[in-house]
Amino acid sequence: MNDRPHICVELLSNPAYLSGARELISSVCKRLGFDDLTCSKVALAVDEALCNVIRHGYKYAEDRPIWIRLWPLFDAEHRPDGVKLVIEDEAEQVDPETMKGRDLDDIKPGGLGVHIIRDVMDEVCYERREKVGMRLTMIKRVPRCCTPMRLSDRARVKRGAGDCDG
Amino acid sequence: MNDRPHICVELLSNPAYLSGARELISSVCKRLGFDDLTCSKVALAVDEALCNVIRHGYKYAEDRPIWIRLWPLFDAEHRPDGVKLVIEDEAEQVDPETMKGRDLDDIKPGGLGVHIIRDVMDEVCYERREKVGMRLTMIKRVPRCCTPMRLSDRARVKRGAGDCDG
Amino acid sequence: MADEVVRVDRDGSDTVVISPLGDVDMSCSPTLRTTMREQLDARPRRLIVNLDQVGYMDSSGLATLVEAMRTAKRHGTRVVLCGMNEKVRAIFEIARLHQFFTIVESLAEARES
Amino acid sequence: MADEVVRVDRDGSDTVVISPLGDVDMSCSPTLRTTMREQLDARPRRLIVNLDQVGYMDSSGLATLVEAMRTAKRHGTRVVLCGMNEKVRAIFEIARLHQFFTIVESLAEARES
Ligand SMILES: Nc1ncnc2c1ncn2[C@@H]1O[C@H](COP(=O)(O)OP(=O)(O)O)[C@@H](O)[C@H]1O
Ligand SMILES: Nc1ncnc2c1ncn2[C@@H]1O[C@H](COP(=O)(O)OP(=O)(O)O)[C@@H](O)[C@H]1O
Repeated sequence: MNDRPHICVELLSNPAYLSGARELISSVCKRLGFDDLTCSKVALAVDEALCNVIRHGYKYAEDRPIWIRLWPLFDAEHRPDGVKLVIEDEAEQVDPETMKGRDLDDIKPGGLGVHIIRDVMDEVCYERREKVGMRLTMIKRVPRCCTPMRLSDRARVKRGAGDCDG
Repeated sequence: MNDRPHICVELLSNPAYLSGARELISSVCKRLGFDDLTCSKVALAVDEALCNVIRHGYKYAEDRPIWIRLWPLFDAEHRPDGVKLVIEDEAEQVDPETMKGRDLDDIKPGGLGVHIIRDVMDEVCYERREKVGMRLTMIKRVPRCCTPMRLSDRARVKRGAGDCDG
Repeated sequence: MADEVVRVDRDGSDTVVISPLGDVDMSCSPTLRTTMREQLDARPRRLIVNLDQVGYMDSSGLATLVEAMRTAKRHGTRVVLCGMNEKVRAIFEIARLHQFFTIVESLAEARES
Repeated sequence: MADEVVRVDRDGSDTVVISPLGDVDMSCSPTLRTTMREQLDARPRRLIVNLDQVGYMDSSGLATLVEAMRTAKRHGTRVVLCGMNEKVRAIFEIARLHQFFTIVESLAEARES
């Protein structure tokens, strides 16, 4: 049921396309019913992951492929309550154990990307792909009160203030 | 040189994902240096094309694939001066001649999508794909003064007001 | 809050103000359509469609407004659109519908119209 | 206009205000970095980074600010950040950098600081 991704993107490793990826992810999360701050945090995690692929994986080459796949997650009543994202590259493989992020007490530029990803998302898993490149799987679960049913319910009107259980 | 798309998206034919597609396209156009109104018009053309695939191609089925590919176009000095977009589906094939859009003097709901696409874009071509489905190819060229070099030039600062030839 | 798509306000006894809250595209225009129909059924003297929260509208939104406009004409309801941003206005112009509707700048103007 | 990414204003003889105009991500932070370096080279008494046009910042933007902060300390320049929106503030907090910087609400406050 969560097998087929709802959205797949293949983009070139050019920093010019980061904003497009962020806007896509954040709009989709918004339409799934997540609050604004959650949407922008998920977009931030994706942005950081793409930056790391461009920087560490492809050493700033701007013409290599990056893949993003997105699955909405649903609760028992088929209401969206989260999102799963997978980001893949075909760069050289590294030990997933090295994707740790640095100790935050040591303030210096850099070393923040992985920390941000782990902080923002609920589940984060780096692994080697079958042949070449790395795969990052991230899951964000969103509390019920922030996730009105937006994906399939297309004809609802409310008057006055909305509330959590609407 | 314009062979490989810079961005490919495969999304399900669910209207919930239209806003994500629009935001992606419009952000990319903005980063290519196009003015805000051009960006939103190109996003509008993509939105209308996707709506038509969902409505006429897939008869509102929400789980069928739609593909969007994007190529930036460049002038002789390798400055972005346009964008090419291809939208494909695997719905039943129709005669490309029927994609005409209605006469605007007859005001009624519907019949506007194709008209908007043709109005907004500079080149529009509908064709049958090799085996199944339709392909829509659209090109928008953007006047030089609206297209500062944004894709590759990553370290430029300006002070005071910008101008067309900057 | 996040799931409120269209707001309806009553302005005195004879005016209804309908305000779509966000983009009006194929995924939201069915809601707008239902709301407009319900409100028109009560045959108000005037229906104001306030678009100042609408950043984007596609042809499904236009179609919904055109349909409401026809119903309104039959019912003797006056329809006024207001609060359009530049992008929304552009699509009315592309569709050459800007002359078909009564369009004013602000909600205040719409109320005085 | 569309290609202006960072604006620099001089505020009296001893204050420089740097205002990134738009998202500060990996594609724009090199420009911000160059600008900050140039301005810090002139050793102003105070450098204000006005973020009120910044809708989004990622870790490359943070890194740029951290680097500038270190240079500023060596030069005896005071750095003040202002105009952060909720989302930008969130990333400072995620990175636990909100206490490392002097952050005030508005440009007016930054000028008085
Ligand atoms: N996509 C990736 N491919 C290869 N190595 C990576 C990738 N992402 C992260 N890393 C490794 O993890 C380390 C920590 O990354 P990060 O927290 O983003 O800090 P920084 O990028 O500033 O070094 C990097 O220095 C790098 O060695
Ligand atoms: N993707 C498509 N697949 C099949 N037929 C299409 C497609 N797009 C447009 N058409 C045809 O072109 C006609 C005009 O489309 P359009 O201008 O969008 O108006 P409307 O969708 O309101 O009918 C449609 O009625 C349909 O017959």
